[in-house]
Amino acid sequence: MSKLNLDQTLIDSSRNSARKIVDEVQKFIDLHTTTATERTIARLLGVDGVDDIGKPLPNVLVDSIKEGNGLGRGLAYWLGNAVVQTGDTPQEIAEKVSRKELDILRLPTASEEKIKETVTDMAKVAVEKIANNRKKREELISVLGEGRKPYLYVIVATGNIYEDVEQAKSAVRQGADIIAVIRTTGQSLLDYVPYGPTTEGFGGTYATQENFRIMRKALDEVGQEVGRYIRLCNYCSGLCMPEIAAMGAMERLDVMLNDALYGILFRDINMQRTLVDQFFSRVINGFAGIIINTGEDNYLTTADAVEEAHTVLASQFINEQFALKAGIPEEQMGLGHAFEMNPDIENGFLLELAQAQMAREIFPKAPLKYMPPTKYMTGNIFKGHLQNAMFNLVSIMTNQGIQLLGMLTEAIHTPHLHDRYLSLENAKYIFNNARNLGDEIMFKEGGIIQTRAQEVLKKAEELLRQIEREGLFATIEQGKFGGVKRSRTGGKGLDGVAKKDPGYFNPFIELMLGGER
Amino acid sequence: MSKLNLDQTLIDSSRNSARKIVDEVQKFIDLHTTTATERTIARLLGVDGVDDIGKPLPNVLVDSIKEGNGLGRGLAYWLGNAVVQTGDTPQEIAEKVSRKELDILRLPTASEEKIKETVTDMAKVAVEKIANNRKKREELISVLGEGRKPYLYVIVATGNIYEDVEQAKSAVRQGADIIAVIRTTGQSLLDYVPYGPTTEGFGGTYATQENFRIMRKALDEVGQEVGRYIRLCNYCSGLCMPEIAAMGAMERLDVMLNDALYGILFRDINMQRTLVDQFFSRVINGFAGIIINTGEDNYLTTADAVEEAHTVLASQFINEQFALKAGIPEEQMGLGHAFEMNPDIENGFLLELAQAQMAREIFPKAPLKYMPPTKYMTGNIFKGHLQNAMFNLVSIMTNQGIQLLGMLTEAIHTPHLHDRYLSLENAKYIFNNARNLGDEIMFKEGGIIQTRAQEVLKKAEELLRQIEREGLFATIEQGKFGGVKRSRTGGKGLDGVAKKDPGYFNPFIELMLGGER
Amino acid sequence: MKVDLTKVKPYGDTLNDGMVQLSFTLPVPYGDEAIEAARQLVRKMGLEEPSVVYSKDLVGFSYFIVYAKATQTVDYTKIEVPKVDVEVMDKEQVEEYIRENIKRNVVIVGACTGTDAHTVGIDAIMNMKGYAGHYGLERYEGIDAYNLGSQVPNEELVAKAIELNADAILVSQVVTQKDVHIPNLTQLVELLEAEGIRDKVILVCGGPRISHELAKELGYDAGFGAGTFAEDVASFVVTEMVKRKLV
Amino acid sequence: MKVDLTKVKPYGDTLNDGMVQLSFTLPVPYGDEAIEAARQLVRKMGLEEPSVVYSKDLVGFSYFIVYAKATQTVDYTKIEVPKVDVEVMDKEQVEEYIRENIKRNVVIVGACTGTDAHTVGIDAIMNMKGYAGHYGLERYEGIDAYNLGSQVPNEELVAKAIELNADAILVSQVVTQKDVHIPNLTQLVELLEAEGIRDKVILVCGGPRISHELAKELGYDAGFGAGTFAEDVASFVVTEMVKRKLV
Ligand code: B12
Ligand code: B12
Ligand SMILES: Cc1ncc(COP(=O)(O)O)c(C=O)c1O
Ligand SMILES: Cc1ncc(COP(=O)(O)O)c(C=O)c1O
Repeated sequence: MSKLNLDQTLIDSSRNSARKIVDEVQKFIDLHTTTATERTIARLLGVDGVDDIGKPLPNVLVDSIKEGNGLGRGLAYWLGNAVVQTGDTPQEIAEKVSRKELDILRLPTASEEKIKETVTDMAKVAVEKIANNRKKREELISVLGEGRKPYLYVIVATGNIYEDVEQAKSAVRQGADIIAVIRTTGQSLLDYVPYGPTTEGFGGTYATQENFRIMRKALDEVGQEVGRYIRLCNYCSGLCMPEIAAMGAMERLDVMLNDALYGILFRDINMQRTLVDQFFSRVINGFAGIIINTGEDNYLTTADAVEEAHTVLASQFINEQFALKAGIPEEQMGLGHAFEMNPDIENGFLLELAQAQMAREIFPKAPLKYMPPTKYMTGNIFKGHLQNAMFNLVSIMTNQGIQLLGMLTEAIHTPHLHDRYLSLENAKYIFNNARNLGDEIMFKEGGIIQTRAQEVLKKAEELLRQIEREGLFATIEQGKFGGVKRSRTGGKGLDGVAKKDPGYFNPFIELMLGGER
Repeated sequence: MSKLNLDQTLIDSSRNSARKIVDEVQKFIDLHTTTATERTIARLLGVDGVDDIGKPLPNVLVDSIKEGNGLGRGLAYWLGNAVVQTGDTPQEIAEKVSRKELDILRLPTASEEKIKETVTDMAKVAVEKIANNRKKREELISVLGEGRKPYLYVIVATGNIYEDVEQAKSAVRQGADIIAVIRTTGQSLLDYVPYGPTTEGFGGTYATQENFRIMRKALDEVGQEVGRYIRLCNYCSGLCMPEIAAMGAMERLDVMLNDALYGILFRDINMQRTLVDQFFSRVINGFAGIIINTGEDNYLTTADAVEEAHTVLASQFINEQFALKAGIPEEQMGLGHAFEMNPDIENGFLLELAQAQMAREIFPKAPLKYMPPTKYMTGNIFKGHLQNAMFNLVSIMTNQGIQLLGMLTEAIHTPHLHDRYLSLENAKYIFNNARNLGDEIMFKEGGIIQTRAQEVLKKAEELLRQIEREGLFATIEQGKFGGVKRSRTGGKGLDGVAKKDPGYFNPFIELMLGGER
Repeated sequence: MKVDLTKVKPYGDTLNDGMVQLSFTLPVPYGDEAIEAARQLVRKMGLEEPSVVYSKDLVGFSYFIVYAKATQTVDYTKIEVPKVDVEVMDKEQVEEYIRENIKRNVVIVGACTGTDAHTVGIDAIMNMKGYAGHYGLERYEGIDAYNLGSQVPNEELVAKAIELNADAILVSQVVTQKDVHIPNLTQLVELLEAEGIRDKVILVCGGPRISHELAKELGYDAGFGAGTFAEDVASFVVTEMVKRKLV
Repeated sequence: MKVDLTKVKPYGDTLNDGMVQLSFTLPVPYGDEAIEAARQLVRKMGLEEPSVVYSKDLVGFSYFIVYAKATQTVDYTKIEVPKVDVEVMDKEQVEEYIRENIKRNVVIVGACTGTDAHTVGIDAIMNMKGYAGHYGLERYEGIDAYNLGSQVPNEELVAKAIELNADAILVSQVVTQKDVHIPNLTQLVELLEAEGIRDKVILVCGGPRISHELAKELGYDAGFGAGTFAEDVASFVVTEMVKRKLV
């Protein structure tokens, strides 16, 4: 039952436009691959570690293929052939390549069939492992149980994985359901994934497979202690989007920040690169049962939350369609939005309520990810604590899925240990004290709340129809999202994009999606 | 339009019972006077100052009458006669009495008519002055304007009137509409009103006429500065209830804590004394245009807010009837209630909402006085700030009249200067950001909120019918309010109660109420 | 992350970063100078890198929220806290203890004294109903509990204790503004000494700002703070009676 | 109530009561000893009568909220704050100043440097739209403003400044975690010196944790913090150009 009296035909039309927009882009994606995509395949096939100057072996391998102009055929082909020819494991081959003992582009070539068969057999092992992780998660949840929705999500960001662990455990004991390890400033622009445990990040901790493992273990332990499955979250974005997805799938992460457009808009990553990368990353996330969190909230850190609310909704529709394309079910779509209005707006709370309820009604099965106030947070920690409380109230009134807890020190520093405690206390108090408020109230017909939601939907529908006409690339070039303009050939990472050759293959798409692309 | 679907017949029946309860008590009141009442008459007739041991002259005068067993005739008679006989002013007479130069019980007696005429002429001067204060207030409000409702009410409580002034001015500049000067611990049990400016109170500042004057002046000044009429509040309760009313009326106070039962329950003042005293105090407050604040909130500091909510409502009905008896219009009835539920209660917010909305609907014209959480406030100032925010939210959703702002340090100390600023900021944020939320929402038919309100009303109605049967005195003896039991002849101040003689008269009742009692 | 317990420092997000949050008002006009004054003050407290993250003009006064790094450390291994030294028994155990060791009813008189009218605390300890599910002393078999209520003058309390031949006196003090509780609590001890009965009673005080340490300083046998239950007090009183041979 | 401005102390509710609120976490297990450790720490800061009004077990860590009385005082009359020393003009006045005193277009290059991706601050100063109703430098007649955006390496910024023959360089730094901005800001000065153009440009930095004092220390001509508008920077740049004869 809609509380907002939304016009279903506008919703259908929006979704329809979004589907067409994404269909267009997918045609482009299907014709291309990227260095990151190929490195991901290497990782999934078992390549790990670094060479003697610390360069990750997946990079060594893919760079050597790229330099030899073999990228278009895909790593799976070259590595598969090398395995057939040498009888070595992918890891051994990568090590040999790194020691310059082997040039995999110059080996004799086996039949395509043989190569495919060999690679697919190896790929199945990886896929099996990921499927087992998914089962393991389901098992643990059924044994331990999990937090009530909205899940309480907090970040750790000390830069040191071992400090992160302490802080995460403390947060879980205070009630956290999801721990996100924020990445160090600038990692998203690295065109490789650092290796091993790390203790030196700025404003966040390096995302490495070892760090994933360390935190996963800690959360499993503390989850046992508190009798609740604790979800681990990281960032599947930047120049290594699909690689991180693979690492996360292998280490049983549960949630990934993963947006089709975020890298383009907020990290100035080339749009072709990001769009291709996001596809494979989402295929992996989807298969691994990982909830993705999209980044619409970020728009409102640069654009105005009242004026530009419809761009958030439009982007949610687009992210939804990209996700469906990559096999992500609605239940894993943590579509993002945020409580980012100027707190001085008269009746701003009503507008926020309208937006949150609208998202809830339009994406009924999605575990919506709701972001706290950040832009209008100040050094006034007392006022900030209140802004967070109002945010928590909107969430419980509109039944959000994942509550990214606001910290009262948002404008000052990444959270101190007790900031997290205070935030958890805030959310628990409001959620419990107003638990069924949403069930108890109706909104006035034609009132401020209903009118606002209807207007935002209408504008989003218009925007989507316009994008459908002009295409997604052109829309971004015009700065329609977050007020940020990006050109089709600008930004970082374009040199990592390649047209697929006719013989290109990526075994994981078929295995994970159950259908070739 | 009722949002709660309250049963109007229950409301009518409650009000009816309350009227009958109060009618019964009023019969008792009309037959009695008290030392405090007579001292009040002395003050209104112009007696002020202290003797050489610091005893206030109104006390000197009334004590001398009481010792001579003349109390039953009333001070007006004796003093009036003395004026007629000596030609002195009341003040001169009081001074002579204090110097033992005159025994006013032993003067020759003039005719009753002559005395009454003389006294009434003098009384008219006082009444005129009070009427002028009332006009002055109305003028200032019409020139300066006033804060939007709910009025923002904060306390000052340094013990030092000059520090109080600084803090009050600062609070007004941060947005306060009402400044209440809390009284020092224990003043309510003094059977006299201290004299002059004071700087040594504990947890509050002495209520003296000079302190009233000092603060009134400061608030008038700062009110000019901020362009808003600032209301001044004090405590019209304790053993000097009507005297303080008179002082407040003369110094243009605007709001007075003034409850028919508070002194009995929370200060163990004898019930006969308080009930007689409250009548005259209310006649004065009513005439002076002063908003009274009743003290139902206090019940919930000793009794449970969920279990005993109906006693709050029952008491509001009783206070309403006592107020009507004393000529106080609904627009001056700041009936009290409070946000005092344990914050850990699931859906506690819904219950608070129900209670506040119910009070609003049952007393539609009253500027309801809403009290903040106090009992469940702890040293956790961050959590406390949130509790206050939820309280503010209920208030703006239910259109309360006077918002007594909660302080985040409630459990620790009387407010620091910036505590008040933080509270004002809290209220202003919530009120503005959710300004019309109340207009926008309806409550579910038969939901938690409606059901709760209906239940509380039903229980209050039953209690009132029971009190009607048993009488108010007996009800208090049984501990039905706030869980506090008081006996009819126990407590402080009974020796100040006297039966009126046939010739008794109090000129002010007629002048202020427009009808003899 | 290995904590050196002999040199403990505040922890923000890194071991020994020393991070502390402060807030306060200075009675100076608002402006850059006021902000600098706040920083200087915090530096004088021995805190480094004071960062005024928020400041507000309170007109004639200036309010600040500051983060800074403490340089001081505390030796946690050397800390000893004076505690009420008694094994806390539950209601049944106290009753049994009285039956076995005292063999008569224990008389306890309690009050909230002076001008203090906060009864909820002393009621929580003494009344039948108790507090947070813990019954009060009135319900204890073997205890005769007399709760005199609030605003009881010390003289009246002492008179009542003598009249009832009390074994223990419980005093509650909640209002502590300007340390008003200190002279009031002190005067009670003096009165009891003057009456020559200080040694014959167990003298206990309590309230949200009362610590055992403070109570001892003031000449009480024990002090109880926030979150006390009847059994804490009862256990102390009955064990102390036996210890001091007041049975 | 007369404040002695040479001896200013925090004000709670009474002049010179010294009241300060603190909160912090200690990495010690929760309990009475932890609370005492908190009190001792606060005493070591020179604060008296520390009162732990709230404490919370964070399991292995303990959190405290404390009130205490500062004993230190600050001499407010002696405080001098380094300030950007310029009369702030509004947009029209700046434009007129350029016309009259510089007589050519002023070239300003800006960026958010290093790994810092926070563009909102530098955009607020430079972009057409500006911030809170104050137009940005791009809209100023007589100013050619080039905003390079975020995550700009210092090398690239310097190259661009040389290429455009910039009169002023504006740098924004928002991420200050672990003082990451200090080496980044320092390196830019070094690069400009190495290129021999440090004297030829007005070098300005800004960001929410930047003060003029810090900027001067690091070798900048000025630093701007929270709440800066384009006209503040523009006024400084154009007056400084004239002062340093860079017109
Ligand atoms: C309820 C209340 C009232 C009620 C009291 C009703 C009543 N019959 O008790 C009313 C509304 C009447 C009231 C009035 C005043 N109050 Co009052 N009140 C409170 C409040 C909200 C709660 C206190 C409470 O009931 N706590 C619950 C009980 C269970 O806790 P407790 O008292 O700490 O008791 C526990 C322990 O301390 C211990 N304990 C306590 N006593 C004893 C004794 C013994 C022997 C033992 C073993 C243990 C023990 O065991 C108890 C159970 O665990 C507090 C604020 C707060 N949230 O704390 C303010 C507060 C205590 N009040 C305060 C003040 C100033 C007043 C007034 C003086 C204000 C005024 N000037 O008018 C008045 C006057 C009262 C007077 N003459 O004393 C201040 C005190 C400030 C200070 N530190 O000095 C407070 C902190 C509020 C504030 N911020 O201003 N108050
Ligand atoms: C918006 C925002 C983002 C957006 C940025 C979008 C964008 N395009 O700018 C997004 C979401 C992308 C983001 C990401 C991150 N952020 Co951020 N972000 C913020 C936020 C919410 C607001 C900043 C803002 O826009 N303020 C508004 C502007 C107008 O104010 P301002 O920057 O202070 O600018 C004014 C003045 O300082 C001055 N000024 C600024 N620059 C200059 C330059 C000159 C020359 C002059 C004269 C003046 C001047 O004038 C401006 C106008 O008055 C703050 C929290 C907060 N509420 O402050 C966190 C915050 C700044 N972010 C933070 C962090 C850590 C990050 C991340 C590094 C987290 C991570 N590890 O992933 C990432 C990565 C970004 C990166 N690589 O740098 C931290 C920084 C902590 C610290 N002190 O180091 C903060 C404080 C949040 C937090 N508590 O963690 N962030
Ligand atoms: C979708 C998404 N990806 C990634 C990030 C993190 O940024 P970075 O790419 O710098 O790690 C965010 C920021 O919050 C985000 O919303
Ligand atoms: C109606 C009423 N009168 C008086 C008071 C103040 O108490 P006292 O009588 O101690 O001044 C209160 C307490 O809040 C009150 O509610």
